Amino acid sequence: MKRTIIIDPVTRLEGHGKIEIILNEDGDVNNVYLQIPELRGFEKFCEGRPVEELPGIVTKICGVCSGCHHMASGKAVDAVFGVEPTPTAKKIRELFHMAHFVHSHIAHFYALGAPDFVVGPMAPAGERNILGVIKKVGVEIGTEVLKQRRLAQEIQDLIGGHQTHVIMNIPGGVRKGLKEEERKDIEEKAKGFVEFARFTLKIFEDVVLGNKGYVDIILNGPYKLNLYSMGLVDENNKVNFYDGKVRVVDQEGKEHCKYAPPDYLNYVEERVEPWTYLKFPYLKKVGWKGFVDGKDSGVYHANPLGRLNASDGMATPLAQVEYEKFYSVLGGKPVHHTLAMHWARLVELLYSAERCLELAQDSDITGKELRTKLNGIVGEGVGIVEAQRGTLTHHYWTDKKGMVTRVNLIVGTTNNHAAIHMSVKKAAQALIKKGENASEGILNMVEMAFRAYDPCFSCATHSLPGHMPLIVNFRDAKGNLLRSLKRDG
Amino acid sequence: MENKPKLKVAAYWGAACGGCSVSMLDVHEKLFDILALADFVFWPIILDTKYHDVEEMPDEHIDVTLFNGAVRNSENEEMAKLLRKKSKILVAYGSCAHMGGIPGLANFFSKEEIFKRVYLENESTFNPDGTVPQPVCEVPEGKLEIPVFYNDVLTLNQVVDVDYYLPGCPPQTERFLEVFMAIATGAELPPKGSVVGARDKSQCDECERKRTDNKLVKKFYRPWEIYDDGESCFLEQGVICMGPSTRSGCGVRCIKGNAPCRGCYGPPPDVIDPGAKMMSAIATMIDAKESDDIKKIIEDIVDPTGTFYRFSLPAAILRKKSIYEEKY
Amino acid sequence: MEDKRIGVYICWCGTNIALMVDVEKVTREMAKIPDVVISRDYKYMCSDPGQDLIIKDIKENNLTRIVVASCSPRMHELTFRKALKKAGLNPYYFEMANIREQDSWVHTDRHEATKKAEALILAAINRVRYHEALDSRKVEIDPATLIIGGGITGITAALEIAGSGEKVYLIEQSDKLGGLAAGLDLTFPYLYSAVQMLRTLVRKVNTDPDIKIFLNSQVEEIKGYIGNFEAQISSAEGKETKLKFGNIIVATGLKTFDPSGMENYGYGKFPDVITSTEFEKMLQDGLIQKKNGTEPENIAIIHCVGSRNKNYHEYCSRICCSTALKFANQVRSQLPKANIFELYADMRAFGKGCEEFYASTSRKNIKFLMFDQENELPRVMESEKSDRCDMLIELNEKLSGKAVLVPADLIILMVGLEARQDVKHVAHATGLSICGNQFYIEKHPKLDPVATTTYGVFIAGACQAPKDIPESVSQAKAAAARILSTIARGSVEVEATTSCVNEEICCGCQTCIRICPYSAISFLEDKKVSFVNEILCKGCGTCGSGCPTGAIKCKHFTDVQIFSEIEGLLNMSYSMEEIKEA
Amino acid sequence: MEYKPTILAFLCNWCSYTGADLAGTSRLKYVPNVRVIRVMCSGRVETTFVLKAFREGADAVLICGCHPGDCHYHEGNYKCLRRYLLLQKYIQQMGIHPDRLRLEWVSASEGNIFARLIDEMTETVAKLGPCEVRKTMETIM
Repeated sequence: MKRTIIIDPVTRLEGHGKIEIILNEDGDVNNVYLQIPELRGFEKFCEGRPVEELPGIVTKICGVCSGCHHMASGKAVDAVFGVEPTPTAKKIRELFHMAHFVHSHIAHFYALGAPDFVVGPMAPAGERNILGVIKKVGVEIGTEVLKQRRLAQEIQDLIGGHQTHVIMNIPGGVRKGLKEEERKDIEEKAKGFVEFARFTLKIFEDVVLGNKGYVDIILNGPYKLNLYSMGLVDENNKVNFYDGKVRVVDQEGKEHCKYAPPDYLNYVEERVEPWTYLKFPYLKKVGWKGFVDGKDSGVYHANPLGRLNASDGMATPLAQVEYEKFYSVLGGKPVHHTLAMHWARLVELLYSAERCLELAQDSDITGKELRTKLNGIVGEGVGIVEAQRGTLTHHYWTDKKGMVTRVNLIVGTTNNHAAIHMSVKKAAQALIKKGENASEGILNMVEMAFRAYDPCFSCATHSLPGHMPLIVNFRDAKGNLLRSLKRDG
Repeated sequence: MENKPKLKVAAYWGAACGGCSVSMLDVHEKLFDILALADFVFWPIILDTKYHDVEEMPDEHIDVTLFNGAVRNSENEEMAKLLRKKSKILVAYGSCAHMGGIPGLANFFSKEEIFKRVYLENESTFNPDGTVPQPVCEVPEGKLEIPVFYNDVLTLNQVVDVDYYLPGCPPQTERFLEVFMAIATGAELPPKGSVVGARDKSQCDECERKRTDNKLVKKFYRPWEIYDDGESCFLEQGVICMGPSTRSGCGVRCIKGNAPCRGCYGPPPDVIDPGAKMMSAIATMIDAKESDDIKKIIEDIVDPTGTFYRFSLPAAILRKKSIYEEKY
Repeated sequence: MEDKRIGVYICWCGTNIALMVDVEKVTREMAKIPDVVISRDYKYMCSDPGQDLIIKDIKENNLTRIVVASCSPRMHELTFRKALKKAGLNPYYFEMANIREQDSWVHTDRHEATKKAEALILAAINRVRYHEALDSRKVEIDPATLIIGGGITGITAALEIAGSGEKVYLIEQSDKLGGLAAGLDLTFPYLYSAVQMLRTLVRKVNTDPDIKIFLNSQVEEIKGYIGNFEAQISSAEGKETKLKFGNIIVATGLKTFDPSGMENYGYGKFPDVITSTEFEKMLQDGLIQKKNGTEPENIAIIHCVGSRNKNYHEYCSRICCSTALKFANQVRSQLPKANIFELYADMRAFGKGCEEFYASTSRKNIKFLMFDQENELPRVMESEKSDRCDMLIELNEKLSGKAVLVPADLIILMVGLEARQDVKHVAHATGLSICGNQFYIEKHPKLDPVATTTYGVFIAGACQAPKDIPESVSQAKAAAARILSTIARGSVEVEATTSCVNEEICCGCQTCIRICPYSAISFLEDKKVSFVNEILCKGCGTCGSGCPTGAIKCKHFTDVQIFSEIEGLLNMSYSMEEIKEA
Repeated sequence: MEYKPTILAFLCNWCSYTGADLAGTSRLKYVPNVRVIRVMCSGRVETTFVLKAFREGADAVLICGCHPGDCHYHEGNYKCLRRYLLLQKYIQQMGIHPDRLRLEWVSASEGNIFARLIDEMTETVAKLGPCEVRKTMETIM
């Protein structure tokens, strides 16, 4: 007698989606579909708007990383006007961006990632959440987590004018400067971040690296994909979140390409599947070979792990140390273990904190030159920044009055759509055997493959976050649905 | 209050960005106070509760559901209806649920136009067979389904009965806390259909910029066309600001950031269509008498709908562009 | 909301409405509308029995709202409001549907007209549901009166008011009183001496202690409202006086038309072509003669100069024909042998005694020649020696159809009347409106000719349209009477349909303040809200449309009232059924 | 049944409404397609009213006020003109044909002009066919 398993919703995802795992008659995984059931159509309805309004509109693509969209948009708009922001404006923007990373990475690790490790993948569902983590690590730490996240947001609020949907960017610069006392305040907070980032890495080492079982899962679990890695780098090929060129390295870590934002169309292409609203980007020069990894498949990933792989190191001292440790422990560059993402994210957390401090101590930051004078409208512009969940590309076209005629967006999680799809399939194939053992813990381990990406489908689908039914359907060879199984049923 | 049973709260999202959920999480340490008063019985972003658990709940089992996001597809609508059934109080949380919000700007275009742009005529998309997503799709392993994408964006109260509206994009966390505490501590609630977590008076009442009665405008400027002096009323500088027809409660956050208000907090009581009200007001400010001079000034209002209905198009009297558009 | 019990009354207006609108059917249909308790039709709703019908129903069926479908509200809205008041119902619980002027009289398809009537009445029913009780307000009256214009009209009004012991300020722009009449010799049709008439009047005015006269003076801005006006008077010597008063009579009169622009009459070119004004002067001096001091043998009087002609003024100047006849009489008595020609377009000798005057004049050997005023004006030209006259007038005589040449030694142009240059200034100062001919507009051309739409401001005499002396005088006395009655009452009621600000909503954006044409809106610094002075407010509603917060309410024209009206009008164009669901 | 457009007209009390009354007292004839709302001044005509009219199914909206300079309230008609011009831009952006919204000056003495205006506008709108706004707003998906 065959059974049907239904698991819903896959929670603790800042995104909206649905994964169908289809088993064959024997109950082994036949295929997996990651379906994104949402679309809002920003690419269309931004048309006809004055381009300077876009930074205020596209933040609404995603309330989780709206700051990144604001930055990418701000840069694209600058390009449309053919200007660079003033040095002060540029630094203020990056400072905001760093605070944004600090808050988001803290949130992901403790609220979304850590539960799997700190509480444990096999722990009862009711405890596998931030509250469970707090119970485990102690309320004072839990309070500290929330506090640090708050401080990071206060900085965003202070600079961005909003803690969520920022309004700071104006063509050629920013609307508001920083006062000395504000700078001091940020500096103090940034010092705290550095300490907290190191403390968090310590927890990771103790709880995760200190636990053979977990390390084994990371290294030998079914969480390995041989993909191209993408990330934004500075002139020294060091990781940079705000500015630089996009670099892609292959499975061996050799540079596949390195391009300036305006050239992205020569390197990235997207595929449409009829069963999901979200597109699948891939490397144009390699081409789409389906949902497979390896050198011949254009599938790449752009995320903390991808960024570390794509770079030659971190631009700040403490983070550089962690960067080196990361690769030595995980057996050299590049790393293809999906779950290593959590560690990579913490390395980035430390970098963001350090960079935040650097900028807060930069004398330019309180400068008075906030806006570059505009002269004329170029009519097209591309802006690229790193979002927490991947490389973020905004491309605008306007008429000569600066009214938007076309918009193209390739956002963080979209880059990883195919990769997530494959990771989940791989995990499912390895973990679900004969369908009989589809226990809650096992299925949570399937989700872990997914969760590692911190996928934000509100971005990816330019749509809402939402519940994520993970359906495990038993079908016969002809594909007729036999039965499904509820994880918690 | 100890002996009083804890409040059963649910939070859900329609077509939204997640910012509303973030605004709820932004209570930071106060999260503990909230959890002392309420059990979250459904909150996908945070908790491992299951969708079908909600279906199994008795009707009105949930005390309060905070629904954010607009209604963009069949799934949003179904969830809205389910949660309405299961909840005593349904709150439209945030601009999208309240007025359609930014996603509502899609009401300028038909489903076809949107698909065409995203999947068919897109610079980075290679789609020789013209594939577009299908609600039901045959794959070798069987049928796959995704929700039906509606032709227009709807507000929450256009699909279900709504008890309260908590405006903002996203709502200011303090306002959420105030409202939440009021409900949790059993305070007297305003009449059904009220806007909560916002004041009746408009932005200007809280705005610290210098204001006079000289609202005569000879030219409207786009924000980048002038250097905002940071001190005087945007309108008096000729920069369009939705402040006068937008409720206060956000702490004039955009204006404090030197950006004009775009109206996410929605209209004051009794104003049916904030965009129209503001257009009416803005037009009277135009300082010209001859048609041609007036037209010239109006030229600088480059995107009336996108400006005056930035957050409220689906709730407007003309809630979408005429699909039977007339050629002229 | 309190329960609405609506009474609907549909008027036949004899056959005026009933012929084109199926009144009975409409009455039946309206009875089906929710909240309509009574739906009746009646021959003449505005008649006393008609009004009594409403009053009776209100009392017996305690109706709370009334709709009357009949003529234009501009005709009878007040009549019916009064009826409601009589019945103890607030007069503003009333709405009128105009199914005569804007329906039965203008349409030819009975079915369509009936459908339209249904729509209009349904809109009125929808609207009246949302009507609110309004109280008309009382305003104290300052007994002093300002009269602008020291012509015969102004003087008469001044004497009338001062006669009952009330203060009058009489403002005259020129250096003497009397206006146009001062330039007249005799008056038609009885040939009294204008000069003597005026002399007596002026003496009275000058000696009346209650009349203060300002010569060579002008009114600058007038502030305030009925009962409480305040003005700045500035004299030619630059002397400034502040005055307070409760009412205003505008009696600025008209000026005569300047024919210099009309080359066909050769005014200014031929020394002996003169205007009627100049001729009056000549008569006053007692000697009819040419510039060269000799006696004219041929005298031509040309009518309608500057009047009744598209290129100048389309209107009739009203007094010229009779004046021309008066001239003929005076010339005949001074120069028995002279040839007198009256060149006219139409003879408009109307008014008491004037037609008889025309008849008697025509028996005095005066030649009447008719010309075509629209297409072919007479033309004055040089004469030849052989003609034995100084000038010739060429014209096509309309009655005989012959082209004739009229000999003339003296030509009198009967110049028409037209507005004075400062008409706009005065209009602005007093808040009056001006019609296309630049005459001041009265409140109602038939029912309220001396009042204006600005409370406390009256118009009298020629400034409203050309008038002869008796008409001007009677208007002067009418205006005076109106003012005396308000003074006697000590206070007046003013319209209640003003704007007001909801201080709970007003955010103090101050958009409204400059919108108001009457500076009725001010900003209360302490409360940080706008405030409408409802006495200054004239209820135009522009501030309501300009208010971005909805804080300003235009009483009796609120958003919801207009919305309900729109719904009523448009849903009708679907079907009665639809509405009943709605 | 052939299509009969409905025009909703806002007339100011002092000039245009009086003008329309004059058309009646002069027994001039015009088509029965207009539905009149009286306001004291064209300055009271708010954008919301016009949009509401379209929303409720008007095929066209006509606003009439006093000629420039003749406004009984000095300048109400200028304010109306400004709103009208902005509205025109807005309704066109929303896909409504510009000929469906008109502003005309009609004085108290221009009954004939009012009558002609209604005939002529009805004809124009009839050519455009029914206004689909109401239908659009009522259809979902």
